[in-house]
Amino acid sequence: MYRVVKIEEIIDEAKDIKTFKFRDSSSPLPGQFYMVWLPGIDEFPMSISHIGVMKGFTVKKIGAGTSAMHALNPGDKLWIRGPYGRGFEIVDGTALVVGGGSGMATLAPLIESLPEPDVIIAARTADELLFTNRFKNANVHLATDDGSAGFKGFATQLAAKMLDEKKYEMIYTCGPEPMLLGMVELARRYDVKIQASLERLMKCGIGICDSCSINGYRVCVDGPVFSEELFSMDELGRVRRGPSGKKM
Amino acid sequence: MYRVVKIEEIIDEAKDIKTFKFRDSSSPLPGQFYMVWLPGIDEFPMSISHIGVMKGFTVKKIGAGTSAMHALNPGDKLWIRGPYGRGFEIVDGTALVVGGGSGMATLAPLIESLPEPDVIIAARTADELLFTNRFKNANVHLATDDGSAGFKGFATQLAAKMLDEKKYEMIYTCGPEPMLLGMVELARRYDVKIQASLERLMKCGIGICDSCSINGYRVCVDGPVFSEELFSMDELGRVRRGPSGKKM
Amino acid sequence: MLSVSVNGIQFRNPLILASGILDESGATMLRIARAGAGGIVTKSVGAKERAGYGNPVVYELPHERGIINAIGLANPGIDAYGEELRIALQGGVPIIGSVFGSTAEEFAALAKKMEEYGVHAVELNLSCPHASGYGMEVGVDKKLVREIVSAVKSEVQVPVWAKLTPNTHDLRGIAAAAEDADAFVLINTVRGMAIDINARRPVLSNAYGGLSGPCIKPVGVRAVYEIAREFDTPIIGVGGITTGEDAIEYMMAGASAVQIGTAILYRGINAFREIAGEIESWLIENGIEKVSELVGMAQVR
Amino acid sequence: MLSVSVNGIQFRNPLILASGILDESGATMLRIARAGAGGIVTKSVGAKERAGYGNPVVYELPHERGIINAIGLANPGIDAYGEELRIALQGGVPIIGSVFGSTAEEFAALAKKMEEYGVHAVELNLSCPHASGYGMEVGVDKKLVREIVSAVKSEVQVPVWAKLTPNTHDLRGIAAAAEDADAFVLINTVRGMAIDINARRPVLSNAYGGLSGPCIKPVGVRAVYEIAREFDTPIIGVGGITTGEDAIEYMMAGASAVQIGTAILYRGINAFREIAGEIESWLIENGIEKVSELVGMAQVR
Ligand SMILES: Cc1cc2nc3c(=O)[nH]c(=O)nc-3n(C[C@H](O)[C@H](O)[C@H](O)COP(=O)(O)OP(=O)(O)OC[C@H]3O[C@@H](n4cnc5c(N)ncnc54)[C@H](O)[C@@H]3O)c2cc1C
Ligand SMILES: Cc1cc2nc3c(=O)[nH]c(=O)nc-3n(C[C@H](O)[C@H](O)[C@H](O)COP(=O)(O)OP(=O)(O)OC[C@H]3O[C@@H](n4cnc5c(N)ncnc54)[C@H](O)[C@@H]3O)c2cc1C
Ligand SMILES: Cc1cc2nc3c(=O)[nH]c(=O)nc-3n(C[C@H](O)[C@H](O)[C@H](O)COP(=O)(O)O)c2cc1C
Ligand SMILES: Cc1cc2nc3c(=O)[nH]c(=O)nc-3n(C[C@H](O)[C@H](O)[C@H](O)COP(=O)(O)O)c2cc1C
Ligand code: FES
Ligand code: FES
Repeated sequence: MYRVVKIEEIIDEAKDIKTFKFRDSSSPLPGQFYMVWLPGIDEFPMSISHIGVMKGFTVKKIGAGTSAMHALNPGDKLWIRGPYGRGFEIVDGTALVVGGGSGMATLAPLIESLPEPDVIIAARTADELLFTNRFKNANVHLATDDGSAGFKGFATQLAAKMLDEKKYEMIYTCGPEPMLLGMVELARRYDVKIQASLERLMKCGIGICDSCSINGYRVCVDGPVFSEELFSMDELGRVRRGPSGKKM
Repeated sequence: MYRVVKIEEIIDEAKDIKTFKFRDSSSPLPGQFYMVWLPGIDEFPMSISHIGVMKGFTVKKIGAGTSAMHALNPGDKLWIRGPYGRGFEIVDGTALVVGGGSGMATLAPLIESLPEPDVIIAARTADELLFTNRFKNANVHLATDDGSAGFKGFATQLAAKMLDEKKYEMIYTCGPEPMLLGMVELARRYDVKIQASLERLMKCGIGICDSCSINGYRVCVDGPVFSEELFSMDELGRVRRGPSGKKM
Repeated sequence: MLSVSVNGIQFRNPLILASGILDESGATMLRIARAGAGGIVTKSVGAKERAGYGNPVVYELPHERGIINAIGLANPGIDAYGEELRIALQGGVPIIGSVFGSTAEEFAALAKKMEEYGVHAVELNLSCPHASGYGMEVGVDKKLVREIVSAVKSEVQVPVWAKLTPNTHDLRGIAAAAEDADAFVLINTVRGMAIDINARRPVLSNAYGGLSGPCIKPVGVRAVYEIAREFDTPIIGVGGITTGEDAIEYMMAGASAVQIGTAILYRGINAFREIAGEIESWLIENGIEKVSELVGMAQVR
Repeated sequence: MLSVSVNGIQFRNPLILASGILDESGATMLRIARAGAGGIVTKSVGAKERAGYGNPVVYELPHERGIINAIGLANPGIDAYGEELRIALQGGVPIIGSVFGSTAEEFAALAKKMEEYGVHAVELNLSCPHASGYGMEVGVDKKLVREIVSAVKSEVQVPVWAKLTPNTHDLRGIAAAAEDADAFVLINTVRGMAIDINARRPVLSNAYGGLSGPCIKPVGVRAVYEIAREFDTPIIGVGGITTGEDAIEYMMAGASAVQIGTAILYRGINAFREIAGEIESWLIENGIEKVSELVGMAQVR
């Protein structure tokens, strides 16, 4: 059963990244996602990037599905089901939030729910940085691989520096798997708790098809946000499965 | 979906009539009925004769199904579904309740819900009279065709006498159809409102098979208690349908 | 806005009472017509009076999923049925006479009688899933189906509808065998059963029955979509239609009209009027002027 | 109390994971084994890697009625699957390797590979309702079914289970064609589809899919009851089992064990442990000592 929502506004956020605003009566938690169907084209998972009455998906153009979505206009419709999955668990104490690329879309409503988090917004280059001006309540640090804005280097390198300087209660992170793997290493090294939101190829979105699984955990239902489990996931950042289920 | 209830007590009420007591969490209204299934034997409709926590069916032995039920013992089980149908609507004012034969089973919980009704309990002969000692709140009059107890003659004859003497707000009745037809005539003649509970062959009990219909009304869903509709029912007391649906 | 025409018969709305539900007695059919049905299919009637199976004949699935029935083709026989039709026809909506038999001759004779009684079309029950010697036992024998349809066609002038079973792997083959029919009715019930574990036995006295209601909607929509792709014959969709959206779904799959049965259990006999209202609202919201524009709209070629 | 034996294979409880649900990767199967499943059937694996259909591949019916899926036999191919089985086998419960193909030789070769990988039995998918050239398209061709079963039987030592389709009017004939099998698995999904009326097109990218979950339980129970009356071959019941009572119903109809798929959507992977608990409670309340006493208990002769 899909709900049809109307796109009320489209915002250009960064290179190849747009936010689609719509109204919907569901009540997602930060870190949860929806399956978005474009009839006749494709269906794919999208994290909620704006919660509240006016909701939003922030979408990076990747392939056919997301390109078709980028071609939509206000007034066009989206078919959605969800919210699905386990979102972030908000815990008291100092928080370090590390987002890489479109991973910031997933983290944004979390950041707005935390009291005064330290946030790293990372991307390869300046024009791919997402939500640099969005957060009033956070200490935002930028990082780019090429140094075109903020810290020059990987998000993990900046994170290591900040972990050296301050004791954090929790790391929240979302982004490319190599970055996540790096953050899990840091969490282990600095003995900090961590929650990371993972992305895997999804077919059903409801926990029955096994296509999104990593080390026996279904990203769509057991995740997308994982915590303790991350330390034992030897497939993280190493093994992916294609649509056939074959390891790549 | 059937519920299984255990027979807690069996009471001999009159010739060929027994009450079966059981516990069940449903909340029937007076006049509603259940479908009672004896696995491997038959399923048939039964009015609720005792409401409250400890419920009861009061069953007259007629054919194979009711005979099998009469052969049961305390501790045996009944499979039931319901309550079904439209029960009696209790209205303020003086009430005349007329029950013939096992029709009293249907009327009993109604009588107990009325303030101080005049009640006629009728049967062919004394040992078929039902619930003669049950009602503390009612003015009970007996009638037997053979005069073996109370008024000698038909229930309708006694009712006519009482209607002559007193103005009633509502007649409630249940019993053989010729009697019901007679009561409807009386209601018309004395210009009194009437509610009558009908019995027809029932298959589904839930309003889809048409086997219980009388003049287009389904006894199982639109009834078994009818009021205004009675005056236009030209099949009442005249036409019955067998299991094939053929008029008899 | 809601009127449709099938084989030249005009229906004020596309919602027709399905065979076997509240259509044994003329008075009830009359009531359903007055309650807003666009048309009425009678109970399936045979050559002789038949009592059907003993109780229980119906099992209600929990959570409004549907019901399993094995009424067993109870019917008063064709001779007694004229009287019922005389009353039903007073409703002023098209009446389709459903018949069942086991030979082509039997079907033809029954159809002829129905035509004499004044029905607007006949429906051939080639699909009841729980009566031995009738229904789907007949309806999966392609040679016999061809004979029956052709015998009935040459016997009557009124349109002939063939009601087919979904309980087959060869629906197209069966539809092809029935290609002389003026319309296909899809679907009859899906063969199923229920066991009461406390009683340790099947619930229905006949053990097997036919599943109807919301549960079977995906099967019916599929059958309509599949057959609409391959045949130009009009299709009447049936199976699980409970809301206006369900009816629209069937029509978009390719149905020219629909039939409604089990929904009456959940919504009462006002189902027809309410569902018609739901369809109308949807059409208005979506700027569609005539319900017939929906027919086959969801077909992807 | 709950252990059962089918073809000499011991299962600690009669609840086996059905093919195609959470059984693509070895790690997930291992997790299901640890979550209490009595056994596990793998995803249906073919000779070559197959991506399956594009999204949407699953449509969830409202009110927990079930789902319609057209995954499209996505699988990594038999060569890559040994690695997954190596991990799955660590779970210590019997693993049944499901295979699909279009010829007897293909089935035999796949079954052989499965046996080499160490499975306890093989299951022949003769019943997937939405993959052209495979599944039920193969499984309704009685001659081919006979060839496949006999080719596989002469190729492997482990028991051979034949999974049959309910989408037929000739289940008995098909079962007879598969009579060399060591067990029948009944049923695969029921062919169905859903249309989104706002999108004005079928939801699944493949249009047609297979209906599973509570909706199809009456169809599965019927198939088991029907076949158990006519064959001595053990039966594995599957289709809509969501509670202990559902499992008991299937066993009373004649199933020696059952499989569970869609219930995981509603109850999570703890479904196995919970359902086992429900069966155990019922057995105790009803004074029955071994779950195997239920098999066929509701058969009325
Ligand atoms: C839980 C979850 C939440 C998500 N939230 C967001 C979000 O908020 N914003 C956003 O922009 N994206 C998000 N994504 C990713 C998004 O779903 C994919 O970008 C989208 O499916 C791509 O679809 P497509 O049809 O455009 O590309 P496709 O044609 O499907 O893919 C194009 C290429 O990208 C690869 N690819 C696709 N998806 C992934 C992936 N998840 N990981 C790695 N490679 C992939 C494919 O293998 C292919 O090579 C999320 C994914 C998940 C699982
Ligand atoms: C709404 C409703 C409530 C009822 N409540 C009660 C009740 O509280 N107590 C009670 O004792 N009975 C009640 N009955 C009647 C009861 O259902 C029948 O007596 C029972 O079905 C007979 O079943 P059997 O198998 O014993 O007889 P069968 O073998 O079914 O029938 C034996 C003979 O009686 C005839 N018969 C059966 N039922 C009826 C009937 N309803 N009217 C006329 N003839 C009939 C049959 O045609 C047959 O000739 C009620 C019926 C209805 C419709
Ligand atoms: C109680 C009952 C009796 C039925 N009797 C008949 C019948 O006599 N002839 C027939 O063709 N179909 C019969 N059917 C099938 C319906 O006409 C219809 O095809 C089926 O119920 C699916 O529609 P639904 O889900 O709207 O009920 C019967 C169905 C039910 C529920
Ligand atoms: C998503 C999904 C994928 C399936 N894939 C397969 C498969 O590959 N092979 C197979 O034999 N059956 C497959 N099935 C059918 C199931 O094994 C099972 O027969 C059916 O779902 C009915 O059981 P259930 O109602 O418990 O799910 C699949 C079912 C689902 C829901
Ligand atoms: S997407 Fe199917 S199990 Fe997660
Ligand atoms: S008993 Fe079936 S309609 Fe009343």
